[in-house]
Amino acid sequence: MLEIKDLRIRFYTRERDAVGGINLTVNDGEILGLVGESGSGKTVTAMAIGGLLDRAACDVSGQILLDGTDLLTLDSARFRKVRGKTLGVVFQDPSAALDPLMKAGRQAEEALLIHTSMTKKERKAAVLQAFAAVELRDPERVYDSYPHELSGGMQQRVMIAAALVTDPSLILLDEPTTALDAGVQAEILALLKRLNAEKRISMLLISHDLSVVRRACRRVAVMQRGRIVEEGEAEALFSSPAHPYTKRLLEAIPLSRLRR
Amino acid sequence: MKTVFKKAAALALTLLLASFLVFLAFQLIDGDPARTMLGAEATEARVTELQAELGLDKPFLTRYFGWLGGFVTGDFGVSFSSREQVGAILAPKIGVTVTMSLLSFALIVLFGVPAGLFSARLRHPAAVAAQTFFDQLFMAVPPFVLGVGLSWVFGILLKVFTPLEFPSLTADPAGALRYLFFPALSLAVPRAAMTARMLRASVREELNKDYVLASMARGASPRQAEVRHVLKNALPPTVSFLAQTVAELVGGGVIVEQVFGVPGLGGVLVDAIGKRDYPVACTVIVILAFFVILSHAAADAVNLAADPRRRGGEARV
Amino acid sequence: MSDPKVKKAKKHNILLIAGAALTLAVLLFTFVGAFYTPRDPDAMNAAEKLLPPTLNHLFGTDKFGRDIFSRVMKGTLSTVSTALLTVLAGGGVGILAGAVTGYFGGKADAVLTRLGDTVTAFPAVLTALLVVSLLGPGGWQVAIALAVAFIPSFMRVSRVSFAGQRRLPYVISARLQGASHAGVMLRHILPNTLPSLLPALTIGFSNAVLAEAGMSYLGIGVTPPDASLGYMLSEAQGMLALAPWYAVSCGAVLLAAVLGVGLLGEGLKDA
Amino acid sequence: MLKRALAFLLAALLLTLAACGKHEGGKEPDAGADAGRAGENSLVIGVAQDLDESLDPHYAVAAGTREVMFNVFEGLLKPDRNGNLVPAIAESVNVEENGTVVKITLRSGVKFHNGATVTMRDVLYSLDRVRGADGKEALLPALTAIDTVETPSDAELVLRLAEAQPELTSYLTFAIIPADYTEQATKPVGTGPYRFVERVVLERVVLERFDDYWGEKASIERVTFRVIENAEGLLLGLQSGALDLVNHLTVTQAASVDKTKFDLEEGTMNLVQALYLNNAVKPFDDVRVRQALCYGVDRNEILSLAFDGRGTLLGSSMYPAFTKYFDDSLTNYYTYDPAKAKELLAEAGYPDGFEMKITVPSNYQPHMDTAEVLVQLLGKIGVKAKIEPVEWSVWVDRVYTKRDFESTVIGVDASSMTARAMLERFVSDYGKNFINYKNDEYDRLFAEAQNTFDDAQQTAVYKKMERNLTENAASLYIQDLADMVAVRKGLTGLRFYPVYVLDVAALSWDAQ
Repeated sequence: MLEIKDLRIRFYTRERDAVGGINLTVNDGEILGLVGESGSGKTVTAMAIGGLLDRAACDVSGQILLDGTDLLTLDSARFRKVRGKTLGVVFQDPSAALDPLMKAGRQAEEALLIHTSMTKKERKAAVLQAFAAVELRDPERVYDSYPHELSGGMQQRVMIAAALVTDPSLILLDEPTTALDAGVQAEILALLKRLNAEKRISMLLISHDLSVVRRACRRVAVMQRGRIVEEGEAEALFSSPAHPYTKRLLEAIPLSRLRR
Repeated sequence: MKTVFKKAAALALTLLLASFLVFLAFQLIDGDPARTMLGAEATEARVTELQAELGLDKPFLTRYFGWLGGFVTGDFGVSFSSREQVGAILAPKIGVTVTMSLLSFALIVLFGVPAGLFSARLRHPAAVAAQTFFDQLFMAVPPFVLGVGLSWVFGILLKVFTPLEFPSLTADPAGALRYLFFPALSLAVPRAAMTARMLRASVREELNKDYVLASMARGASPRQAEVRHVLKNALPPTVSFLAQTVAELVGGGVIVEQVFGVPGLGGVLVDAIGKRDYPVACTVIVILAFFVILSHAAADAVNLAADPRRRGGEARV
Repeated sequence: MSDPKVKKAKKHNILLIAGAALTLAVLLFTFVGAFYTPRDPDAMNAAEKLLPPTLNHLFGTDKFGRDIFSRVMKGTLSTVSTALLTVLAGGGVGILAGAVTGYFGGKADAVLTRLGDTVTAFPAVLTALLVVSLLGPGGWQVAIALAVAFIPSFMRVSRVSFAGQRRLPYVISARLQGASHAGVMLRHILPNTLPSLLPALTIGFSNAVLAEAGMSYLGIGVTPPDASLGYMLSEAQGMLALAPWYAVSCGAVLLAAVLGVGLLGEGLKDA
Repeated sequence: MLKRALAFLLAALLLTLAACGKHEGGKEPDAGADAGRAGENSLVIGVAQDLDESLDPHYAVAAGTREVMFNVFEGLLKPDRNGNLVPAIAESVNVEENGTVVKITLRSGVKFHNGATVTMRDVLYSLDRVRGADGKEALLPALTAIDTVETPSDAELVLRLAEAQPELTSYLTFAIIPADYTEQATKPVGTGPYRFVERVVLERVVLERFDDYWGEKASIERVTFRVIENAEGLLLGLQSGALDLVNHLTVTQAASVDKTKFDLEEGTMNLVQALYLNNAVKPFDDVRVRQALCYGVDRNEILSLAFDGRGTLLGSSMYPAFTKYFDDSLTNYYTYDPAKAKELLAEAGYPDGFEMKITVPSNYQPHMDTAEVLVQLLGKIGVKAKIEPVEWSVWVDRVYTKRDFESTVIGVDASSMTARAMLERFVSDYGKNFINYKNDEYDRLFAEAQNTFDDAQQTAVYKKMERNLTENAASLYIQDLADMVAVRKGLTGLRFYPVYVLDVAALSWDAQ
């Protein structure tokens, strides 16, 4: 369960607030979509939640409560306890987010290595199980192969598995499908929905692409220039958008992709 | 396997080309070995007699292939000036030069790599500027100037070693290493700074890559992320730079050997060139060339092994 | 706006300023030296041998009683001009060769790289001796010898950037519009490779100055009574006990020249 | 942040220093080295050039090799400190029948370094080898004057000459070596006070005291000649304790030697340094131009500028230490007179001077310094000179042999203790007349000298030849260079010879 209360973030090198006081809640087992054009502050928000902001370069105020604990008050050591354990993150470009010189299996294990005292065999078993969960065919071969030997889709599945493996209470997905081509995109979104349904893991899906959010999320929040302009059930929002900005975003989607 | 064979053939071809160019160079430079050896007073008859003895009267190509034939079979011929087997003259000297170069290389890695890693983490602009200033400062010091300074400070004042009294490598290895430390250091300092600079640039580049963020997102501390992921990715460009440095070390050593009176290949080369002692000069140059090319090949091999992408054959680059 | 933390980002290119200032100082020192020196650099004076620095001899005097300051001015001129010539010649040919091998690849690439390896394996000392004995001693002869020795390093840099640029879309589209190979290379690729070539040129200059100093140490290619920084440095080294200021002054100017250009190169790269 | 970086580097440096320090235990610091060598009764001498070619005494021509091997080889006669030839392997040498017969009696019981005793067979073997009687080319052409060689007994040798040769005895210093011993080149054997131990090319030559030496035994047991080809290295070696003695230092180098540890001895190099002019090349084919240069250059300026006033001026091709033939009246034949110099130049058609090139071997610093000063001094009479430094091998090839030069600064020394060695060179048809000096009167005088058997008369003719060279300004004769020798305190017995030798046998460490 994630609650964001009046989150405000300002970078020293720019006058305008990157995030101008937003409130957002991701209930247990829910997939919330956060949508907005680039520069709307959605990625900064994600970085703030993940604690990956360079605190020396900006002012942060407000609260980010994950299962009741305010992440902003944690010092880096205690925040590290959270990251990868109760909070998983999946990045946009899987090929860049994977260390080219390290086998996929060992990277997926990393969270377990840091947060648990599992033996190497136990970790491998857990990862293979996660690989199966994300529908990777032949998990053993994927475990032993290098990132460049896997397709884009498989790489993203490895990333998702890496986030899943420690049973986090929330997974943060920053544009998870943008770098993938259309066909694979659909598979990954379907996978996310199935994982959410089966494992009741709440997810915050961040994207600039309304059609992606529409297909995967039950509730959606629209962000513009650091503020949330509209929030509500996906269906209602897409059929009768209230805020003019949301209307414009909807018109921008080519009709063909709007079909369910 | 095919690539290794192709690499070896290329290496041999370059060595051949280098040796031919050296022989040609000596053909063009003034100064006649026989006359230089016999000194100004020698009579014409004596000079021509010696020229015949040394085979200098034979045409250029026969001499070249004669020497090459000998070289390939390990017989480096006889030195014009001291009538000793070239192999015998060079044997003790190669050891000294190789030891000095390796010691220098170790110092470069010992100073360069940690400095590079440490400075990569510096964020504060003033620190970054200072770091670059020190790099440039160390890079701007010519080895022979540093050499003179070191031999005065550590040789004359602190008496850590006795300049110009080089203990033989075989008889007193510890003393020899202590002596060689200083020429090695004067060669190493500018190159260590270059290595640090090169490594810092590539570490910084890798630090900005997403996979570091991904690793931290899994709970790794910046230090852990760096050790586990960044180092391996940042090394390849530095390794090929280090290989090129080994090549420069072998060449650069010539001058530093003079400053410290180290009986290495450098001294022999300069003397042989002065005396137009072709067999010695050509052999030394080919040996130096061999080290240079070997270090390049070694670098490629290391990079290839370290990078699965290229090893797999489907080179994405 | 004057928020302290914001200003921090501006200080970053202090390198550029320091580098430019130092290089400018050295260039000024050299440029003035070409026309005016406080004393006649070659005038000897038996009464004023090996004097420490004083007001009328800022850097003291050498073993012939000549004013070291004036000689360092002239010396810097010859060292800087040799280094510049080396970088222009070596750089020019090197970049061109690199461009050809990078752009066309194939046989030209193999041959030229092979040649490049051979030249690197060839000790610069011998090239210098060869050139000097064929063309006589002197500054520009040393420059040619050093240029030959420097070609491979420039070639490597330009080859990498040309090979990299060759496949980029903007090159292909230019070709499609009928631009000739040479046209594409000159108008399109070269300007794009400048950022990576510039540091190579500045490093090349610093290395050329250091190499010239090394050559003079071995007494190659220098014709007294005019002298280069390197020659004076090697001469000063012999009198370290008697006249340490001689080595210090030459060393300082040499350091300033190399450091200045080095910092400039770094500053430009980050700018 | 920055402080930590500096601290780190400093720590690393100290760490390595400490590592070096640890090794220190074994050898006490340098001061010990001095006492060490005196204690071990050994000596290390720094030499600027490696002994090149073979060490075979009959082939070795380079002065540096002769200087060192003087301690290993001896001839029938041997030069002493004053330049006289004293009996060595020969007990006595008598010239009879006005110079056409030389009777030599051998000293008995002289031992070679390999333990064998010197026999007449060895003497004859050595004699035939140098006079070319063994079919090969004569190594000492002067000895071809010997017609027949007789050995009335094992200890007596009689040389009969076709015609009188007063200077023949001075050539009897050629080394006597064991007959049929083939390894002289790499493992020389002689009869001298020191035995050859080992040689490492470009590093060192080691000699050891020969205890069965027939004459007065040497004092120091082991002598190492360390080859240090770079001038700065020699000074560093002295300062660091690596070397005990270095000779042929230039004046500037001598000035920077540490006076608390070393004494500075001054001798002469026994050579004629001059600005040698190629008489076959314009404008030096005109005697007035050559004389103008002699008038126009103040040689005292050269000494004061480049040599701290040391060195002895000379006026012709003879060095002062050779007192028998040196004519001091020629030294200042040309007094410094720039006006007369300009006048002569105008007369010769060069009112505003001319350009000239001075080719100099770059490895001889004294000659390079002299050339640099000459450029300055010649400038005062409108002569624009440029220096062309060349490597030694190029100088020997291009200047000395092919005579492709305008002017050069070099020192000419005598390979044997004879006036002929210094004067024959300028006879017009002599092979080594590198300055192309052509003067009929000079050639006539030389022929006359060869035919005068009376020593005093011959000396007078030689002196006329010297005057001829001076009057015709064959070259701009400058000086015999000062030979500065740095000797570590406690080492005594250094003696200067009028020939290019370093007598190590006379050296000894004071009682500590």
